[in-house]
Amino acid sequence: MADLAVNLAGIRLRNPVLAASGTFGYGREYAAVVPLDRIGGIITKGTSLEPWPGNPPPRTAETAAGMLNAIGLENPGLKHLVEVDLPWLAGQGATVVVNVVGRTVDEYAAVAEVLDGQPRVAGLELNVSCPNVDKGGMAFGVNPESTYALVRAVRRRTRHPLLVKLSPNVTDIVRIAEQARDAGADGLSAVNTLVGMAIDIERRRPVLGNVTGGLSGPAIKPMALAAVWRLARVGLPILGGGGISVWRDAVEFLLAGATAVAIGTATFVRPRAMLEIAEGLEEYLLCQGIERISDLVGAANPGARAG
Amino acid sequence: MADLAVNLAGIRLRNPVLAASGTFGYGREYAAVVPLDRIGGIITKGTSLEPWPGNPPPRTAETAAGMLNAIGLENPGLKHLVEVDLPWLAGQGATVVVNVVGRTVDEYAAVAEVLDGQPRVAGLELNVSCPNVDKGGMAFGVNPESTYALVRAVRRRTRHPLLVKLSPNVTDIVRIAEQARDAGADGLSAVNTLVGMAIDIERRRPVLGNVTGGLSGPAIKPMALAAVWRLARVGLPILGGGGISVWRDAVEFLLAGATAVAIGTATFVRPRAMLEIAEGLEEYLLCQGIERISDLVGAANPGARAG
Amino acid sequence: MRLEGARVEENRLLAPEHRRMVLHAPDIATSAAPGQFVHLRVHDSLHPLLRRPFSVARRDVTAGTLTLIYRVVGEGTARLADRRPGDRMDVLGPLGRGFRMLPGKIPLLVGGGVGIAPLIFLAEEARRTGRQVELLAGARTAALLVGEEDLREFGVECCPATDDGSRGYRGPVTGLVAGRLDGRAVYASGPPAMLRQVQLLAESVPAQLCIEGVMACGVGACLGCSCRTRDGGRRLVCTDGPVFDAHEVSLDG
Amino acid sequence: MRLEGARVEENRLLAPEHRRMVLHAPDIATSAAPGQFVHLRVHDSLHPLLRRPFSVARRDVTAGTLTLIYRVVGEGTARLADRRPGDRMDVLGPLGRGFRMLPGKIPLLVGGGVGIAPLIFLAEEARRTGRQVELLAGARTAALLVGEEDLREFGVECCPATDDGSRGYRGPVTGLVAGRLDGRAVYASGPPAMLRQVQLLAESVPAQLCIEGVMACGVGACLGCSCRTRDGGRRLVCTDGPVFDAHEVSLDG
Ligand SMILES: Cc1cc2nc3c(=O)[nH]c(=O)nc-3n(C[C@H](O)[C@H](O)[C@H](O)COP(=O)(O)OP(=O)(O)OC[C@H]3O[C@@H](n4cnc5c(N)ncnc54)[C@H](O)[C@@H]3O)c2cc1C
Ligand SMILES: Cc1cc2nc3c(=O)[nH]c(=O)nc-3n(C[C@H](O)[C@H](O)[C@H](O)COP(=O)(O)OP(=O)(O)OC[C@H]3O[C@@H](n4cnc5c(N)ncnc54)[C@H](O)[C@@H]3O)c2cc1C
Ligand SMILES: Cc1cc2nc3c(=O)[nH]c(=O)nc-3n(C[C@H](O)[C@H](O)[C@H](O)COP(=O)(O)O)c2cc1C
Ligand SMILES: Cc1cc2nc3c(=O)[nH]c(=O)nc-3n(C[C@H](O)[C@H](O)[C@H](O)COP(=O)(O)O)c2cc1C
Ligand code: FES
Ligand code: FES
Repeated sequence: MADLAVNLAGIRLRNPVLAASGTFGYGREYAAVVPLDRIGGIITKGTSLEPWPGNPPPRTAETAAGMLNAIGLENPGLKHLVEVDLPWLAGQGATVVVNVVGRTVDEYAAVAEVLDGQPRVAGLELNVSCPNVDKGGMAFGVNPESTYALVRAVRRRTRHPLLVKLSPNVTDIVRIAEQARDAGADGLSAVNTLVGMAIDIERRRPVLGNVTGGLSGPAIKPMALAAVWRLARVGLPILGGGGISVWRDAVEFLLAGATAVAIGTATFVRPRAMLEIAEGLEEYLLCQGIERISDLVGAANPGARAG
Repeated sequence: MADLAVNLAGIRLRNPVLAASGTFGYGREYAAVVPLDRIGGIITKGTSLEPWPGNPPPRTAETAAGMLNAIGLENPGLKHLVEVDLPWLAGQGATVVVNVVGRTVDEYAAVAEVLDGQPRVAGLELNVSCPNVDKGGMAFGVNPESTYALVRAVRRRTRHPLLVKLSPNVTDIVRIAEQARDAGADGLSAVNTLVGMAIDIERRRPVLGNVTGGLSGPAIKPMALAAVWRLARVGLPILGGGGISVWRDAVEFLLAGATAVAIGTATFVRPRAMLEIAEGLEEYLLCQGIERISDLVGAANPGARAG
Repeated sequence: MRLEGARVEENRLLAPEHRRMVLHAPDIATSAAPGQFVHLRVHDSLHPLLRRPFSVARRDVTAGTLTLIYRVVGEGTARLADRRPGDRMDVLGPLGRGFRMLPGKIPLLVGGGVGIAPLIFLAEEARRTGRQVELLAGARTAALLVGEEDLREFGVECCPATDDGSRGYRGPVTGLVAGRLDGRAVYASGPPAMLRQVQLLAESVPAQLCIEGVMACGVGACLGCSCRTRDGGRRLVCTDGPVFDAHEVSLDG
Repeated sequence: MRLEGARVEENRLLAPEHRRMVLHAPDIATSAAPGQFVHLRVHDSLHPLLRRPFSVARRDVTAGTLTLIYRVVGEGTARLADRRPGDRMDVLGPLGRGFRMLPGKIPLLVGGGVGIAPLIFLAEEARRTGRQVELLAGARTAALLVGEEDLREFGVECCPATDDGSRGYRGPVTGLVAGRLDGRAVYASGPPAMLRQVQLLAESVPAQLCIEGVMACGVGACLGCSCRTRDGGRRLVCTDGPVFDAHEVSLDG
């Protein structure tokens, strides 16, 4: 048996395949076809202090090998997470990372603080990269200074392993990542969606209610992989993702320097994609005679620094 | 007959469909299947003062609904363009825009100066956005100050209509575009390729000789369209492109605010794509009872300013 | 909810651009209810990427089959039309909340175009439980009145309306609704314009609408298929619907 | 160079993973020469996106057909394998620079695997012009020695080599080359390792190699298929090749 277990920035995972935030609800939706104790972990939908209503419809649109979404971080709020979802997820044996969002530094910090007392949370993923909200989200993550300030504020309130989820919509992602590192992040999550749009030529208006949205799916894999490749030099462990669809894609991210991978859009296409990818990785290790999956991390990337 | 003619920043085009730089050689390669006097115009391969050798192979790789290229601006140099290609292109009745590259401001400016005396050139496209060379290219175009300095230097040496080709690999493309405008550009070309990569998991190394490359093709259309949408407020006419494959895609770019469109990767897939797109646009105008294609420009975009 | 590797048993042209597909998917067939849908991976390729939702038009528990009736409108349905008997297709379902048959009211089913699909299933279930059923079916032209063949199998005749008058009432099917509401409960499925009209006409009687929405996941995980309620709230088409009470849902989005 | 909407006339399995396709494309068939290739759009979809290059294995000017022999290795060739007689396919060709048959030398053709395809065309042309031809063909195992059927039609027997010894010489086909070079001109096509070996062995005689490269445009427009020459220069596989003089091209890239 090959060993698929990894330690991602202090989060122990039975395998390196996680459900990406916002694509797996709070685990219940797909539970009938994806046993939660068979995947590495689940990253919850972006969770804010109070419930958020999200953006007007239409919220998704298909594009070539990808999809746009502008959900706008609709979520039932922290209280619901703590009282309803976390207990249920614990009962399923799921490893839970909470994706945290806010409009202000204080809101982010408040969520982190409440979750700090929660043993059912394995780690936090700070979403500084959602392109679909006016305040918060990407507005923080495209600027080195505000990234630093936000990560620092959250770091002070939590002892949980802290991942910072980065936006690819920047000139220099490494610079943002370094700020996150210097402010105390334990790991990086790369990447969130790319800003894109579609226009309905019959109605002559944007397809999405929010005008622009975030592109995910196979179309963005080359950009996401290049981001992980560059981030490997920052020296923090990386949760890589963006367009991963089959196990071979996952291996590319590991070789580039990711310790684990997040799977989003592929789940919509093939609900069991995460299970298939974990199985594919295991078979690959066996075939190649590699004992531990962690031996692959950064193996193609001379610039990778041990995370 | 619907009127497809447009004036793009002072360049008169018989229709708004141009061959994107680097995807149509110098026109000869596809001439047997694409008559050069039937497309709006051809933008040449990036041309430098002296011949450039380009990057080591492999130089291209296919991805989901896209392709990576890292040609590295191989080109036979300005002299060859002037002595061999321009006369031939003139004989074909082609409208020619020269894509200009350099390692330094002086190199760019020198190319512009030589071409200034060339009546066979209809305009220049300043490539400040090639992701595949160490010096020049994108290194200029991701920085507002260096964009300004470069455009200004070139502007001084040329009376030709001057388009600046922008990189989507930036945090704020509008800011770069405003610098180009303030430095005297007549129009914007948006966008060049997105930085991406692929890894060969058998050999455990990047597929491309240059490690990273530029992604083009349908995969990038959402990002390119969002860039054009945002750039429409800058007030310069826009040559839009990135992932256009069929006439409906072209209409999306026009509605977002582009005056004309550039077609690249689609030509590799369907060599007659540009002709099909021009025909599709004409039929669309007829069906919709629109007299001039220019009436579509920005029609879906309340933020668009007349170029 | 199951994920089944279904076998295509039939995929034939019913009318121009309209096809009927029978899938062997016993688990889903057994558990499906009228108004529910399946989410299909039309092809094993990256294009089109996402699944496509289709109402269950019939099911046969004994044979373990599901029937879909679909219109070819784009890339996804074109690919679906290519599938041949014997091909395998990945089916997720049954999904969503279907029709709630109200006791004590005669069901009046109103279908527009291919929207008739879920009403066939509903009509069959109603007959099976010994109810009377009225079904009004609209289409652009007579040739596009699909589903009658199926309906006849269990003895339901539909009352047709065509835009061009080539069969039955000339005009929108909603033109047939007004005089028929008394003592009825309305169950409607069709294009948004038709549903809006039904919503207006049926203010005084119970009515349920099967609506469409753009879907990515189909299971409530992506929050993409959100629609508005009349009181300003939000519902998910895929899990709160696709069948909603007419007074609940807003159709102007 | 033409762009033809070709009709598939045949697409059958020759051996495990190996197929033979006949396309009706009269303009391209008429103008093709041995060693040239066609660039095919394997499917009308966005995936896979790019065309795929295949050597012309035979042509019939009278019937207006082209024959390809191909191995299914990935998504593109899998899609090609799906095409049925009667389907239309978009073909660009003929492309590239083919073999230059040298006068006064007996042609020694060396093929590895599916690389034999262009050599069949070359052998047929050689026979048509009354030349003697020797053809060495290598494969992993006997079942994968494709093309003999075609060769026999015009009376060429190949001398086989298999890695597992299941037919002919046991070992790489290049093991048959060494003793046969005298007075010969070598024309080789096959995997890179084989071509490198031929390059070494045939230093003293004229030799031409048909090489492969990753191609986007196939016509010299994208500069993507650049390969190195021994003197440090660059050539395009699609227009300067795919057939190069063995002493000119470097194969270590
Ligand atoms: C719950 C549910 C049940 C459905 N049941 C059926 C059914 O039983 N039979 C059936 O034929 N269809 C049904 N549909 C619609 C069907 O899912 C779409 O027609 C299909 O997804 C279109 O895919 P495509 O790739 O062919 O078209 P696309 O390429 O996605 O779109 C092509 C064109 O069709 C339009 N279009 C896309 N989706 C819809 C839609 N949902 N309604 C109307 N126009 C659309 C687009 O605007 C576009 O102009 C159902 C949809 C939902 C949400
Ligand atoms: C001038 C020329 C002539 C050719 N003639 C023939 C021919 O007559 N018959 C034939 O079967 N093939 C021929 N090929 C190779 C053929 O083009 C490729 O096998 C095909 O493009 C693979 O497409 P795919 O989508 O199936 O594989 P991909 O998904 O693109 O690749 C699948 C796997 O195959 C490998 N692969 C891809 N391309 C090649 C290649 N060119 N050579 C070897 N391995 C490759 C990849 O590395 C990958 O591991 C020729 C190539 C060129 C350049
Ligand atoms: C419908 C949808 C909703 C998403 N919601 C969130 C979110 O709430 N928080 C977040 O950090 N990322 C969110 N994402 C981004 C994904 O977590 C992931 O980073 C992105 O989709 C790229 O991965 P993929 O290509 O595998 O989908 C969302 C993506 C999609 C498609
Ligand atoms: C093979 C290749 C070579 C290219 N060379 C150049 C170049 O020399 N100069 C330039 O400005 N853009 C170059 N580009 C970018 C294209 O002009 C175009 O901006 C990009 O491909 C996006 O458009 P598309 O998706 O329609 O291909 C090149 C693109 C490709 C695919
Ligand atoms: S389609 Fe994903 S929530 Fe409804
Ligand atoms: S494949 Fe484009 S130049 Fe050869």
